[in-house]
Amino acid sequence: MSQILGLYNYWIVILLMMAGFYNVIARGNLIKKLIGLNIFQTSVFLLYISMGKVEGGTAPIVAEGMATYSNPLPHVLILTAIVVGIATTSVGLSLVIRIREAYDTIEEDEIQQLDEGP
Amino acid sequence: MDTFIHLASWLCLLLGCCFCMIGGVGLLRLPDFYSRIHGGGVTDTLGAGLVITGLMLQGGLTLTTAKLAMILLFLLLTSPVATHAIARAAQHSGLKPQVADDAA
Amino acid sequence: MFIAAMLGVLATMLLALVRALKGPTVYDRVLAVNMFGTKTVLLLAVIGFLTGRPDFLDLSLVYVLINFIGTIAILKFVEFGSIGSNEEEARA
Amino acid sequence: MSNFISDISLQIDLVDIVLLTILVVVAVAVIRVRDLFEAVVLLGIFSLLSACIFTTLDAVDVAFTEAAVGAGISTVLFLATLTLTARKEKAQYSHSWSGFIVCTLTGGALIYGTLDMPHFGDPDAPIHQHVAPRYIVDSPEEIGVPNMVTSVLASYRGYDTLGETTVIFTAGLTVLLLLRRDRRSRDRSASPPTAETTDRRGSHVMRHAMVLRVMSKLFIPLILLFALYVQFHGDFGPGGGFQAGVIFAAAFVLYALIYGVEAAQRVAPPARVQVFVALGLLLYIGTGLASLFAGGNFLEYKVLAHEASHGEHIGILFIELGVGITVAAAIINTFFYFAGRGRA
Repeated sequence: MSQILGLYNYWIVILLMMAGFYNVIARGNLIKKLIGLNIFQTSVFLLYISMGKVEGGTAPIVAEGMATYSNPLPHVLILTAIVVGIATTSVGLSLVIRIREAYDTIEEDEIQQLDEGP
Repeated sequence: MDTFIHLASWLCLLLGCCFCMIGGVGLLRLPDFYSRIHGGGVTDTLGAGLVITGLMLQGGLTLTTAKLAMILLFLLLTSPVATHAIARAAQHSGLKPQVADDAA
Repeated sequence: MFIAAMLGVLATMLLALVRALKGPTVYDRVLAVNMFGTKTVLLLAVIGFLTGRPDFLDLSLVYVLINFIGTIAILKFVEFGSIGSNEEEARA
Repeated sequence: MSNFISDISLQIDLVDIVLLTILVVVAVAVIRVRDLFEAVVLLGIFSLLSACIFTTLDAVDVAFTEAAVGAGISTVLFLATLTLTARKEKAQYSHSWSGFIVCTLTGGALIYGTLDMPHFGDPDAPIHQHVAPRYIVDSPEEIGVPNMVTSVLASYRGYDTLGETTVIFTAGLTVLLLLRRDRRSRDRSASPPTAETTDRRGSHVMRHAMVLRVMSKLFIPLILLFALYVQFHGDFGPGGGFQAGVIFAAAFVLYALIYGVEAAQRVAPPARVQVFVALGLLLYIGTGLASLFAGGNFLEYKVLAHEASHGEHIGILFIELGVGITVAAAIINTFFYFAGRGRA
């Protein structure tokens, strides 16, 4: 039981990670791939934050009567990673827009066909 | 006095939760979109309002209560507007309400 | 008592989630997402009280605001098929 | 049993487990739906849930950022892309067995790996042994800021944050380069819209948006005010430059959604917004250089004032301001390019 409770977070993280990974490798639609990448990204965030949690701890903002604080370092890394994540997602999305304008499709196999072309 | 406030906040929280859950059940069980919007919209405002009021009674006269009041104000403003916008958009798109005749 | 409130809110979130997954129309989903957002606000507020750090209510506040923007964006997409449709010309 | 229920951290853990399970369900639903629009809507729920989980795991600052980014800006950008591309995924993709097997194998290996990991919440885990005690014990005196996340972000790991800000700057620049119209095509697209389309859209709006227009007039100033509060209150509570920048940008997004992108561009001319993307980063680097010239190391704020903690305060203030300006301007700029682009 303690094994399950103690590792549950990590297992969920891995499930999410694989769900996102599957979406990236198995789907041909470029936007769907980016959505998969977003899920993958969130799973990494969850992994970091789960590791930073201390049993009985509280949020790392000093307050009276609080002795144990969770680890602030993962929070810092992930906080910036979320904003960087949206910035890079926007780059990916603008690439998708350009691909659509050039090929008139956002399906991977159709793009490949057009590239090989007649 | 303290006990009274405690009791009131308890009542508010419980009632609020009940309304929220009734709204949730309504959202799930009602037959078509226009009736479901009652489950989502009407009880949502009241339930959320009561829960926040209950928390405000717990907070006492502090910054926390002021923030809760802000949340309550925003909720009371946004929730109906959002529901209104959803209903308008649905009506605009030509979604027909289900009438008694074609109910299964 | 907070735990009861939290469980109630969680149950409502589940119900809204089922509606969001079932659909059937887009508007049902948007309505469910909007409701889910409101319940998130409540859940965060109650968690703040439960953990004894109610000073984190800023979080709920940001949700009220952003949830509204998200709903409006989705509706605008549904109605006009575009996020940036030019409405201002018509007013001028 | 009563002991079990009254233990608050256990209660939170149970909520955490419930939320995580729902999160997986939502993720699977996102993957299964064919309609990309529905996937984006469900992704909004996914983000709301993950923010709740961050809160239960004590990461309020992270939840704050996820709240500002995930449900608002991310949804808006995805939807803007959908309007420019296609709403439906091609139907004939079937379940990919090879992909499924690869994922199962990788996932199995990773789960096997977790068996040796320190348990969730274990205070003796290696991650809590190295620099974290220093941050937790010393930072309130050393930096003089109650929010440890802010002091680590802006002071201890200032170089790191400079890197992240540069990434955001670069991403903003890349979007600009990718989506900017060259002069020739701009002339073409700038041709006045035909009377028919104007009329159609206009009639839509006049009938429908009255409530929204009034509400947003009330709302936008409050959002901007709240963004400023988050910006300058970040030392004491959850918040800071990253979050404030996103919320600030969200106000402009709301304005553009309701009054049209052209109106928003009149309020915030794109050319000026682009300048601000660079200006924020320059403010960050400038603060670093100021401390360099004042006799310290790059980004060593202690030397900025007579008293060390006072100097730290000034340094963190400027750094966060720089971050906020860059983030807000980069997101507004990106939104303008996404929303203002007609379907080709």
